[in-house]
Amino acid sequence: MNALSTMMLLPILGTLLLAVIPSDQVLRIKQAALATTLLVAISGVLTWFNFNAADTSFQFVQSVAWIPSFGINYAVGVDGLSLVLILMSVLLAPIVVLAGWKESEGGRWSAKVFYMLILVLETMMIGVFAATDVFLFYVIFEAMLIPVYFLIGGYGTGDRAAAAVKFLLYSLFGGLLMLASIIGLYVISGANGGHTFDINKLSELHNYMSPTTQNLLFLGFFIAFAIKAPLWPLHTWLPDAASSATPGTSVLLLGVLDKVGTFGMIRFCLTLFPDASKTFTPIIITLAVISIIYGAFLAIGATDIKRLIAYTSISHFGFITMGIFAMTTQGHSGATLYMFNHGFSTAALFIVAGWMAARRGSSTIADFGGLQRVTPVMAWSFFIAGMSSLALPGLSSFVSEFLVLVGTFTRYPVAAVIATFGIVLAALYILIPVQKALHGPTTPGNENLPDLNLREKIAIAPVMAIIIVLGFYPSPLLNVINPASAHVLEVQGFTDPTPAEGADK
Amino acid sequence: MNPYNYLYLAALLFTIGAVGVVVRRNAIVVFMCVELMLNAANLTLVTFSRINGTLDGQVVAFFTMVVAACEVVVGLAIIVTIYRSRRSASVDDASLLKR
Amino acid sequence: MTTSTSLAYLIALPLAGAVILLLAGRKADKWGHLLATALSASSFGVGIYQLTQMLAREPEERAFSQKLFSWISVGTFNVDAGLLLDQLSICFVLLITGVGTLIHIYSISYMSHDPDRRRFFAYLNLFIAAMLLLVLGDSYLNLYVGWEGVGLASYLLIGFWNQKPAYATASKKAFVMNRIGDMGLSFAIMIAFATLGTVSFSGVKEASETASTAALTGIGIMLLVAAAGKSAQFPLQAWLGDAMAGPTPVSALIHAATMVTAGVYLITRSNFIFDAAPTAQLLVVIVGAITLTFGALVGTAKDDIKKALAASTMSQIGYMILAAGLGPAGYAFAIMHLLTHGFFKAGMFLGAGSVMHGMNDQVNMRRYGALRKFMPITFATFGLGYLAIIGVPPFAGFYSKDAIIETAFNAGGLKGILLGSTALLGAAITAFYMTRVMVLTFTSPERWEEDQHPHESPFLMWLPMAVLAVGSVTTGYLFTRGDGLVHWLEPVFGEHGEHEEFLPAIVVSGMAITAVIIGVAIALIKYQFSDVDAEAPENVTEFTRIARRDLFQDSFNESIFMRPGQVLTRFFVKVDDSVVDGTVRLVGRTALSAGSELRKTQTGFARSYAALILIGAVVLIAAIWVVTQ
Amino acid sequence: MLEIQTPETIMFWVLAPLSVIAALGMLLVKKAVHSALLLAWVMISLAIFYIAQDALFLGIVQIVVYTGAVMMLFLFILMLVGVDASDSLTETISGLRPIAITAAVGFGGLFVSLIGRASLGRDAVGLTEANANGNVEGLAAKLFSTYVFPFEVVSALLITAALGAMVLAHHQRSVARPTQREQSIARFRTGSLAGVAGLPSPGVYARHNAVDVPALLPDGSAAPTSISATLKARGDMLESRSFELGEVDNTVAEEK
Repeated sequence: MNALSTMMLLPILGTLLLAVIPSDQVLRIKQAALATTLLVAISGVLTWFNFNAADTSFQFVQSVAWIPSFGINYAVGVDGLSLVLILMSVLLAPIVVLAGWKESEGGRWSAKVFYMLILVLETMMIGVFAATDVFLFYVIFEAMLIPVYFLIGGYGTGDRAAAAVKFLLYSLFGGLLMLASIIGLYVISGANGGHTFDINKLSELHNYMSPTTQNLLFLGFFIAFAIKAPLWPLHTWLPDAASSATPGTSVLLLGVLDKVGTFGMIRFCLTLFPDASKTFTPIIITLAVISIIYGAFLAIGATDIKRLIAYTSISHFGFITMGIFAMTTQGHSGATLYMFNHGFSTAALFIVAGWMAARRGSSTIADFGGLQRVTPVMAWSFFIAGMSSLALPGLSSFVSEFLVLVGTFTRYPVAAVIATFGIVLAALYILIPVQKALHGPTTPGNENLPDLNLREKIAIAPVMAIIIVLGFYPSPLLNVINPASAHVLEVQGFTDPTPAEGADK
Repeated sequence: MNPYNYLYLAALLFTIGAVGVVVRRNAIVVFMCVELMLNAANLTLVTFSRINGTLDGQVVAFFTMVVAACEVVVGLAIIVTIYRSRRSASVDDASLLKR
Repeated sequence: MTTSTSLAYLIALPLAGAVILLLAGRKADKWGHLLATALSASSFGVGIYQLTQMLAREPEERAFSQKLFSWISVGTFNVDAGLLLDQLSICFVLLITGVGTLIHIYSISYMSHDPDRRRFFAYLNLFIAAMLLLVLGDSYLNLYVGWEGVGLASYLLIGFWNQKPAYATASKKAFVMNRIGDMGLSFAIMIAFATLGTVSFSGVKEASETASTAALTGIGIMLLVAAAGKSAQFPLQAWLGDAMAGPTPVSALIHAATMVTAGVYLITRSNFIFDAAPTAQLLVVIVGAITLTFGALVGTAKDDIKKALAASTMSQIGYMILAAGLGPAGYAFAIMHLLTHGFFKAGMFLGAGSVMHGMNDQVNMRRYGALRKFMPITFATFGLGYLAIIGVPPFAGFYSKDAIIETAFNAGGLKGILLGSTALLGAAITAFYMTRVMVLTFTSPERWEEDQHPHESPFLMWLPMAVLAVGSVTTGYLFTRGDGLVHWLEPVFGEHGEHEEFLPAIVVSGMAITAVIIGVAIALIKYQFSDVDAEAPENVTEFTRIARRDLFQDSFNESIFMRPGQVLTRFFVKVDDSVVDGTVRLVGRTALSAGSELRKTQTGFARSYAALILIGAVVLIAAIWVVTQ
Repeated sequence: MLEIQTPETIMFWVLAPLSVIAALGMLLVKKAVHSALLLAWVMISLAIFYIAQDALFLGIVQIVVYTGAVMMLFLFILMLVGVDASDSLTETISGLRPIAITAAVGFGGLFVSLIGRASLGRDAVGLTEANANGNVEGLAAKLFSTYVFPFEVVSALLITAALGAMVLAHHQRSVARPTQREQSIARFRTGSLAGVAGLPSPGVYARHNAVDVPALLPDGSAAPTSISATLKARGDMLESRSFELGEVDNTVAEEK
C-alpha cells in the first residue's frame, strides 16, 4: 500500500481504536494515542529513507478518482518540500501527546475526545502536505480547522471560546478566497485542455492566463496563506489562539498548521502563478520585513509568555516568507529548513512554557522568577529552546535563518539588512523572559515547583537533540530540500544572482 | 384554446394562495392556502405532462399529492397540539420564535 | 594521533566536558571540576603537540586546513565544517587553552564554596570549546558559530550569579550588545557572499585581490562593527564594565585574556580585506584610538577594582585594534600585545580575585590598603603584571606597547602624529590609573571595613597567578627576540615590511617611558603621599564625575536606544491592539450590531416571515424576468 | 399536435373564473368553514381540469384524496378547534397587508408575464400516445419502474407522517383523572355551595329542543352555566325569554 496513504490511515485507525476504549480508562486512551503517533512517526521516518532525493517529481504517488464528474481525485505524492514538512509533523505528534499528558484535563469534554481530535488532526496534517490535487488540498485545508477549533475551544484556557471563533473566522475568510481562486483555476483549466485539479497540469496553466486573471487568482491563494502563515497585518488571531490553546495544540497550530501557509506559498502561489508572484514580490517582501520587526517588538512588549512565543513566531514567519519570495536557492532552501526548525524550536518553547504555566498556574512572565535554581532542567530546556529561537549559531534555526538572510541579501539587500536587525530584537525578546522567569531571585510561590519528571524529560529530549544536531549537521535535510527548491526556482525561471566578483578592478 | 391557459390559471391560484398564507391569521386557513398553492403546482405539472406528452409530470404530481397529504396530517396535528396548549388557532399567537 | 583528527580533538575535548557536566547534573558535583580541568589541560596538550608538528614543517607548509563534513550547502553557498590551523590560530589556541587551564585550576579553589561549581566549570569548558572554534574555523561562518558561542558562554558566566537582578541584567546587556556586533558580522558575511561568492577565509582572500574596493570596504566596516561588539570597542563598549558581574576567573579568562580579543583576531585574520580597503582601515584606527583613550579615562575614576581593570582591558584592546588598523606593519604587534596582555591582565584579574577572596568579596579599592603585608604572593604577582601593563622595560607590556606606539608614529604624516600622541597619552594615563589601583590596594594605609581578616590565597589560586606573572615578565622578550613572532606570523599577514621611521625607535621608547613615569608620579603623589578617603569623595571635578559615569556611555545608550526602543515597543503593542486587531474587532462588532439591528425584523410572527419569503420570490422572479428579457 | 376540443374550451372558461373567484373568496370570507367549502370547490374544479387534460387517475385521486380525505380532515379539525365563530379580518401586523398585496400583484404579474413570454420551442404533444394503454397503466408502469425508489421513499414518508401525527396529537396525562369523589370534594371546597349539586341542566321547554336554551335561575335570569360552552361561543344560545309563557291563564275553560 502507498506509504503516504498508510500514514494517513494509521491515525484514523487509532481514532477508531480510541473510540472503542471506554472513556474512563484515561491511561489506556493516552497509551493508545501515543502508540499510534509513534507508529506514524516510524512510518514517516521509513518513508524518509525510501525517498529518492535526486528525483524532483512527486514520489509515493497515488491517485484514485474521488468525484470523477469534476475531475477531482484523491491524489497524493511528495517532493522534498512536502516530505520535510510531513516528517516534522509526524515527529511532533508523539512529542505533543507525551508532553501534554495532562492537557486534556480541565477540558469541556473527555480525554478520549481530545486524543481522537489530535489523531484526526494528524491525518489531516499529513494529507494537507501530501495532496497533489488542489481540491483535495483545499478540503483538508478547511477540514483541519474543525479539530483545531474544538481543541482550542474545548480544552484551552482563558477566553478559549472567543479565541477559537477568531481563529476559525480568520481562516475561513482566507479559505473562501482560496476557494474562489481554485474555482477560477478549474474554469480556466476547462478552457485549456480539460477540467482538472491536478497540480502538475494546473502549473502549466499560467501560460494561458491574462496578467490580471493571474494576479487575482494569486491573491486569493496568497491571502489565505498569509492569514495562515500569519503575515502582518493578518496576524492578530495567532496570539489569541496560541495563548488560549493548550500547549500541545499550540505546538501543532504554530508548528504545523501555520506551515501550511508558507508551504502553500511555495507549492501553489509560486508554482501556479509565477508571473503574479514576481509582480507581488516587492509588496510581499515588505510585508515580511514588517512582520519580522513588528513581531519582534510585540514579543518584547508581551507580558504573557505564550503570547510572547506567538509573537516571535510572527517574526519567524516573516523570515520564512521573505526567504520564499527572495527567489534564490539559498532563500528557498533556507525557508523550507526554517519551517522544519521553527517547528521544533517553537515546540520546545511552547511545551516548556506550558509546563511552567501548569506548575505555576499562570502564564504571566512576572509571576515567575529564579526558576533556574528551583527547576534547573526545565529552565535549561526553555533556555536552549529560546537560544534556538534567537538563532544562536550551532543550533538548528541559525542555519535556516542565515540561509534566508544570505539568500535575500543577494537579491534584496535592503530587506535583508532591515531583517537582520531582527536578530538583535530576537536577543531581547528571548533574554527578557529568560531574565524575568529563570534568573533573578526566586519569587514567592515558586520555591517548591517540581522539576521535570521522567516523562517530560523523555518528551523534550528528542526536540533538544534535533535542535542541536541539525545545527551542526543539517545536510540530511538540505540534501532533500535542495533539489526540490532548485526545481521550483527552475520552473519559475529564476537563477541566483551571480556574485559581482571583480566588479570594477 | 391554448393549454398554456392552464398555466395562467395555476399562476393566479398560486399567487392567491401565497397572499392567503400571509394575510390570514387562522392557522387552518393558512394551511388551506398552502394546499391551494400545492394544487396550483400540481396543475402546472399535469399541464406540462400533457404538453410534453409524457406521464412523468403526472407521476410527480402524484408524489406531490402524497407529500401534501403527509404535510396535512402532521401540520394539523401540530395545530391541534398548539390549540390544546394555547386555546387559539391564530398563527400570531405562536410567536415564540423571536426569543 | 594524526594531525588531522587531533584538530577536532582540540574542540571536542572541552565540549565533551561541558556536555557531560551539564547532563550529569548533581551526580558530577564531586568530580566535575577535575574533569573539566583535565579536559582543558589535555586540549592544551593537543595544542602543544600541534605546535611541535607545525615547527617540524617548513614555514610555508605550517598552515593546514581540514574539512570535517559539509555543513551548509545550498546552490553556490557552500560552507564546510572545516578547521584551519595556521600560525595565527596556534597562538590563540595556546593562549586559550593555556590561560584557560590555569584559570580552571584557579577556579577549583576560588569557587570551592559555591554550590554550583560544577555548572561553572561546564560553562568554562563550553567557553574554551567555543573560543577554539572561533579561532580554528576556516570560514567566516564557522567563525561566527564560535563567535556567538563565546557570546553565549560569556552570557552564562556573567550571569552565573543571576539570582542578583543586577547581574542578570548585566549578562543580558552583554549579550544584546554583542548581538549588535554579531549583526555586523552577519552583514559582512552576506556582503562577502553576494559580491565575492564565498565566505571561506581562503576564498575571500583569493577573491579580494580582484574585488571592488566598495565591496571590501563594506565588508571591512561590518567586520569592524563585529569586532567592536565583541571586543568592547567604541561605540559598543558599554557592556564590558557590567560584565564584571561574573566571577573573577571569568573576568580574567573571557573579559581580559581571550574572548574580548576576538575582535582583534577577526581584524587581523581579515587583513587581506583591510589592506585593500583603506577607508575601513582608517575607521579601525579611529575606533582603536578612541577606545584606548576612552578606556583609560574611565579607568582613572573607577573605585571598583574589577571595573578599573575592565576599563584598562578596553583601553588595551584599543591599542590592539589601533595596531591592527595600521596594516601589515601593525598586525603582528596587535597579536603580540594581545598575547602579552593575555598574560598580565589575566594575572592581574586573578590577583584581584585573590584580593577579593581575602577581603570577603569587597571590590571597592577605597576599602583596601596595605594588603602588601597580608598577601605577599598576590602583591608580587599583581605587581609584576602592573609593571608589564604600564610598559616598564623589560616586562612584556613594554615590548608590545612600545612597538604599537612606534608603528603608530610611523603611520606617517598628521595621522601618525595624532595616533602616536594618542597612544602615548594612553600610556601615561594607563600608568596613572594602574598605579592608582596598585597603591590603593596594596601600599596605601588600610581603610578596611570591620571584620576583615585579609589572608593569602591557597596554593591552587596563587600557582596560576605565579605562572601568569612569569609570562608577564618574559613573553615580551621572547616574542621580540629576533622578531620571532613577527616572522612567525608573516605567512598569514604577508611581508611585514620596513617602514621609514618617523622617529628613531629609541626616541619613541624614551617618550613612552617618560609618559609612564609622569603617570606613575602623578598617581603616587595623589594616592600614596596623600590621604585617601574610604568613601568616594563627592566634591570632585566635573571630569571625575563624568568618568565615573563611564563618560555617559550608559546614559547615551539609554536615551538613544533603550528609551526610544521602549517607546517604540509600547507604541507597537498599542497599535497592534487598537489599530490592527482593532480593525478586526471592528468588523466583528459591526457584524454583531448589524445582527442585532436586523434581528428586529425577526418579529416571531410566522406571517411576516412568509411575507419575506414572498418578497424574496418576487425578487427572484423579477431577476429571471429581467435576465430573460 | 394537440388539438383542444371546443367542449374543453368552454369548460375551461366557465370553470377557471369560478375557481379563481372561489379561491379569492377563500381569502375573504370570515368563517373558516366557508373557506374550507370554497377550497373544496376549487379542488373539484381542478379535478375536472385534470380529467380534461387526460390525467384521469390524478383527477380521481384529487377528488378522493383531497376533496374526500384532506378536506374532511380540515373540517374535522375545524370542528375540533375552530369554533371561535369567525376570524377578524383586520390586520394586526401593521403594514403587512399592503406589502403582501403589492408583492402578490407583482409576483402574479411577473409570473403571468413570464409564462406569456416563455415558449418550449415546440408544439404541445398531448397524451394520446402516452395513454394508449390507459392512463392508470401508463402511470403504473412509470411508478414501478423509473420512479420505484422515490415511490418507496414517499411511502416511508407517509408512514412516518402518520406516526408523527400520532405522537404529536398524543397527550400524556400529567395528573390522574379526578375521580367523582374528588370532584365532589373539590366542589364542596369552593366558596359557595351553589355548584355542589352539579351544573344546572338546560332550560326545559316544550316548544324547543332545549340544549341551546339556558335554564332560568330563581330570580328569573338566565343561567349561562346550563348550556355547553361551545354553543355559547358560537353564539348559538337562544334567549330563554322567548319561550316564557305569557300570563298564565288560570281559568278553566268553560266548555270543559
